[in-house]
Amino acid sequence: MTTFDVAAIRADFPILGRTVRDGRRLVYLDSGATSQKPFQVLDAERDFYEKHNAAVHRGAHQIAEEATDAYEAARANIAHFVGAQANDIVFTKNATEAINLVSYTFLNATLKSLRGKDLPKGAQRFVLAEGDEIVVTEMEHHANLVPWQELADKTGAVLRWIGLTDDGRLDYDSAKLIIGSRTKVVAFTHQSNLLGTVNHVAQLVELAKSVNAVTVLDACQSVPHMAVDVVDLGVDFMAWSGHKMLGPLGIGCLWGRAELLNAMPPFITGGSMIETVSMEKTTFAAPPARFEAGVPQAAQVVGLSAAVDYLNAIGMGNVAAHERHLTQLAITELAAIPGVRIIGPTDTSNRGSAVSFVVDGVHPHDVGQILDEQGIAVRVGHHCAWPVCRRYSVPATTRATFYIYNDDSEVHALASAVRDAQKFFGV
Amino acid sequence: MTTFDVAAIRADFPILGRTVRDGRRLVYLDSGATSQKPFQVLDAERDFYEKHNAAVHRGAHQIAEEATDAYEAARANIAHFVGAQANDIVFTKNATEAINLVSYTFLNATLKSLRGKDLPKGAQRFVLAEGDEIVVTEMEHHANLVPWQELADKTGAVLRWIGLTDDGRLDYDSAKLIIGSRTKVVAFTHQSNLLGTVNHVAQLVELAKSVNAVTVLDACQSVPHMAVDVVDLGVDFMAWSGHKMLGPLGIGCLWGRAELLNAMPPFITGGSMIETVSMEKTTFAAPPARFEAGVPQAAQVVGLSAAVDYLNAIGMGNVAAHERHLTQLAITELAAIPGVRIIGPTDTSNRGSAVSFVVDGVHPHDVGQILDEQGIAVRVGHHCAWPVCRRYSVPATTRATFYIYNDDSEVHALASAVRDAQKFFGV
Amino acid sequence: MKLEHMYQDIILDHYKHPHGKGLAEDFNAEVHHVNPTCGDEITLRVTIDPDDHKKLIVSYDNQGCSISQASASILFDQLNGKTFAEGEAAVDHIVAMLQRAVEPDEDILGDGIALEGVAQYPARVKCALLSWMAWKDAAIQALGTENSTQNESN
Amino acid sequence: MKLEHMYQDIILDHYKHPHGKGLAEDFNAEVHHVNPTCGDEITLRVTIDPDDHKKLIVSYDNQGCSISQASASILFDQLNGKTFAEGEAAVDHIVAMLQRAVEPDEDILGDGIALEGVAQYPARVKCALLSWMAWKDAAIQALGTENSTQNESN
Ligand SMILES: Cc1ncc(COP(=O)(O)O)c(C=O)c1O
Ligand SMILES: Cc1ncc(COP(=O)(O)O)c(C=O)c1O
Repeated sequence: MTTFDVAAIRADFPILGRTVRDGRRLVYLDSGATSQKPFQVLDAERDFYEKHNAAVHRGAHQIAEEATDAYEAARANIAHFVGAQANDIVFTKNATEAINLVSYTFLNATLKSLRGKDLPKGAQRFVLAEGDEIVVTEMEHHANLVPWQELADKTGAVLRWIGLTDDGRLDYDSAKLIIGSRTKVVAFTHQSNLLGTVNHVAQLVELAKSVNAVTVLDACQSVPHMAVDVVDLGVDFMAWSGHKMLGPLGIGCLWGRAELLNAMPPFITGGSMIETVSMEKTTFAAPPARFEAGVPQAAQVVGLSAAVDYLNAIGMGNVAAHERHLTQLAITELAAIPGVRIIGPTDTSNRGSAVSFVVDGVHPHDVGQILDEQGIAVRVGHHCAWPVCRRYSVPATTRATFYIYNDDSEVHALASAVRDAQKFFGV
Repeated sequence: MTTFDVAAIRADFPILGRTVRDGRRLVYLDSGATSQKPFQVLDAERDFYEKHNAAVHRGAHQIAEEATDAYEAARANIAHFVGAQANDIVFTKNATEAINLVSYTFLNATLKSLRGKDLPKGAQRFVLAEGDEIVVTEMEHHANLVPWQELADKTGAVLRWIGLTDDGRLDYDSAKLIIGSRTKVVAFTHQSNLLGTVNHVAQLVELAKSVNAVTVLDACQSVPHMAVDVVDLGVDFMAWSGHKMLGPLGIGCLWGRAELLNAMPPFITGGSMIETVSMEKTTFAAPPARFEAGVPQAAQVVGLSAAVDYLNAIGMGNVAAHERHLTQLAITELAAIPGVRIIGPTDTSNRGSAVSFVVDGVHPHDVGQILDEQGIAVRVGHHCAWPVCRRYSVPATTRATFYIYNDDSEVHALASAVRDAQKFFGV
Repeated sequence: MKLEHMYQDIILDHYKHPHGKGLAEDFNAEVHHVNPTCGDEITLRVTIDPDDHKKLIVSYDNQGCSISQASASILFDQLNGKTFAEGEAAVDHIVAMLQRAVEPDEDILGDGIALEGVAQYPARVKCALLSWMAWKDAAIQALGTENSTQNESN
Repeated sequence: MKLEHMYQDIILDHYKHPHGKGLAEDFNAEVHHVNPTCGDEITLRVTIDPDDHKKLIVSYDNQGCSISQASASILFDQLNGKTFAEGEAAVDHIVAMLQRAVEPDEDILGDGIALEGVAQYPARVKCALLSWMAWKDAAIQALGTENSTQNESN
């Protein structure tokens, strides 16, 4: 990896210069929860506020024009990053809202259709009947599970799910049995945030297409870590968060196929998403405006665009290769410790950089505490994927996740601290 | 106003140092759309990212602890600003989402109740029957109108509204006829963003209470401009946006009465709002977490808290007095121009600083353009309150809004530029 | 000064004395377009010339700012009685001009070349294009009705 | 070192050899509390002592980290067989201790004073309090059932 200079990258991240717990160097292995931000992103956001701050799409004066231009140029840049057209990207506050936007589309289309209210052409695609099926997987983050449970609860649709194999993969055989003629939507993650597993998107898309079901991809853990092209993937919707890819908090993205976005009734309603309004009746703007009610998060969008520039400069292929290297190292070092078990695939093919593990005799919370005392920030708990813990009969896991600013020494520190935890708890 | 030093305040706002349109000083009279940000707010946000950035409520390591503490301390500070308890404040991306959260509560409670699904105790309050009534006013921002139209469309409830008098006030006489035994919710604005009218909250609350209807106050244009105390107001819900009160974009607030928040099913669902999750069934956390799905906008919340500190240091009484002075001046100077008509109250009692007007023979868009050329940023159009334009038979208005960083010279500049517009268009 | 460049006398003249404003009774298609940010609106009708099916007759009514009104008046001058191909070429040209992608061509746009200054004010570009987009929408619909009528009569 | 202060031997000892773990068959109230961020959970039952209606018998089963498990074991030592007033005072005291609002009192908390070090780790305070909150919830419910039974038998 001649092109990959971790030290130079680290210098761009102010927080990595701080110490924790009485002067320890911060070893940040929690990018799966949220990434750190380079100064380029912080500068872009600040520059927007200091020079161009105005309500986007609501003003004709110069700074409103500038703010609107900055917002839309950022949209185009972010769209390009995932191989999309600008107008097919909708900004939300996070991936969670983006997924809810899709699940509520089904709810709203169903209710409006029942009452014979106006719906865009093609909205029938989103109308659910009692007994229609929603398919997810057992490895979903709560963000891609609970919205579908709720949709089922409110419409009489049935939630079904594709199970997992013992080695942490999707059970594709059972997927063929579960996705069927009543399936209206298949929602699944690109990469599991707990197991690290990268799913075979094409295979699920093919099954979904064969029954004309809508596909929703949770790309929270893929877009930040590998080159992603929505056209290649073939899904209908893709959701992800800016804060996990060096961008600011408070900004998420939904990409949707243009003809589907056009066919969708609105979700959150209010200003800037309308065409005409009277007390009696409102008509709605075209996408993406239709789904961006209220004054938008322009500064965050501009910041996310700077994050995209930052990642592009490194190259997503290099990002993925660097992470693969660290993941391999971490798996090797952790698996070598007696009493440590990895939850998730132990080979690095079709696998991302989330490495979850349990230590016999030491609860993950306690493992995390010992690591933290050494300045190593990992996440402990169920990682918002509680069903995965249940599936593998663990109450919780300790999880390390890697990103561009991590290096080999941090993996060594992790493994060494896990041994210390074993010593501390006498196991 | 000995305590009010506009020059000192202006020095805190980097953007006010810039020029527009070939070197003109920026005269920013569009704070009603979004306010500018002092460096104290920008510094607070940046400091969070540079020192404490982590996923709030999702980690046990030191920076996650710090991030969580910063987030919750900010919540307490913001709550205190409006006389509320911390746990009764829910963070959203903007006021629009906050209002939708309430309107979707009615939808979700109604649907779950119909299907006999689990609902929190007390949720019956939110269950609508065919023909139940939702009351709004004719002066609502689209954000407090369209969500209720949509709710009516999806539930069979009926939307009714309180009209306006010729002088830009609510027609309280008709309110008494409209709020009745079928009324389940009364949603109204504290201050009209187009007319400037400040409504008599107590009077509407009393009417709503007499029929046990839930009250929802849109406080977007009041919280930034005057001292607001939710307990005194007596409403059940209050929504506002951070970006109009010196805070960052991307952060809104919903305050709700504790017993109502407790009784509400969730709106957006996903991580961090759950209690337990299995594939079969999810239970939900207590408020406010129940309504904050996904990684929260901690940096924005911290920034908003700094904005609150900034406003507290000035004193909201002083803010209101300063604005009253500018509003009086603007109304006097504009009303003195032949061919200029103010849309909204012309006396400053129960009136905020939004001053809308039309110029005979010059379309508002053209007025705005001439003003912009002189560096004066105002908003033109229907201001997301289209029904108000219809009510007063104007296609649109030009609107100036004032805040703490505006001074008398800017009002003079406004009036003088309006005369120039008349000259330019030969009227 | 940029402002005078946008508000040329010829524009203000069209604004104050619009050409062809008023709706025809008969029409093949009617559209209603609005600019949601400012509320400008236009109702535009396209009638297929009974004597020459290739020609499209335009009528309209509108309200809005000087730019959107002047632009509609200019559109009337340029497109009334023209073919779809001619009109579409003009629409493409004005869009390109307002994106500063082509030099304005008076043969195609007539007085419309005076709208060039609008390109400096991105927020106003929508005003200038409102009527042209409406025309295109209506023209396509009108031709569609003709085709379906033909189909029906087949 | 702060960490050793939290993980005192006495805590680790309770963790490895918990007191009173296992659920009683009979009970007046059962609650199930979880810490949603990490998944720690406890099922706790409160039985009103048939011989002395003022005394509350505690039984529990749980899973979780050392702090939450040790804390439950300590709770058993301190509150099993105690009255509601005594138990509530202990709950108030441990909450206050973990907010650093009071000096720990061994008479009230017994081994629980060793949990003092948890106060330095805000994310762990919930672990330490999980069982105590569950006890309070269950105790109130148990007393409620007794009252309603009494009411019914009236
Ligand atoms: C009165 C009023 N209500 C609601 C809103 C919506 O606020 P936001 O766009 O921040 O959601 C605004 C401002 O746009 C407003 O002025
Ligand atoms: C796989 C996955 N899906 C969804 C989410 C939710 O993202 P957010 O909390 O930013 O909405 C996350 C991260 O929390 C995730 O890892």
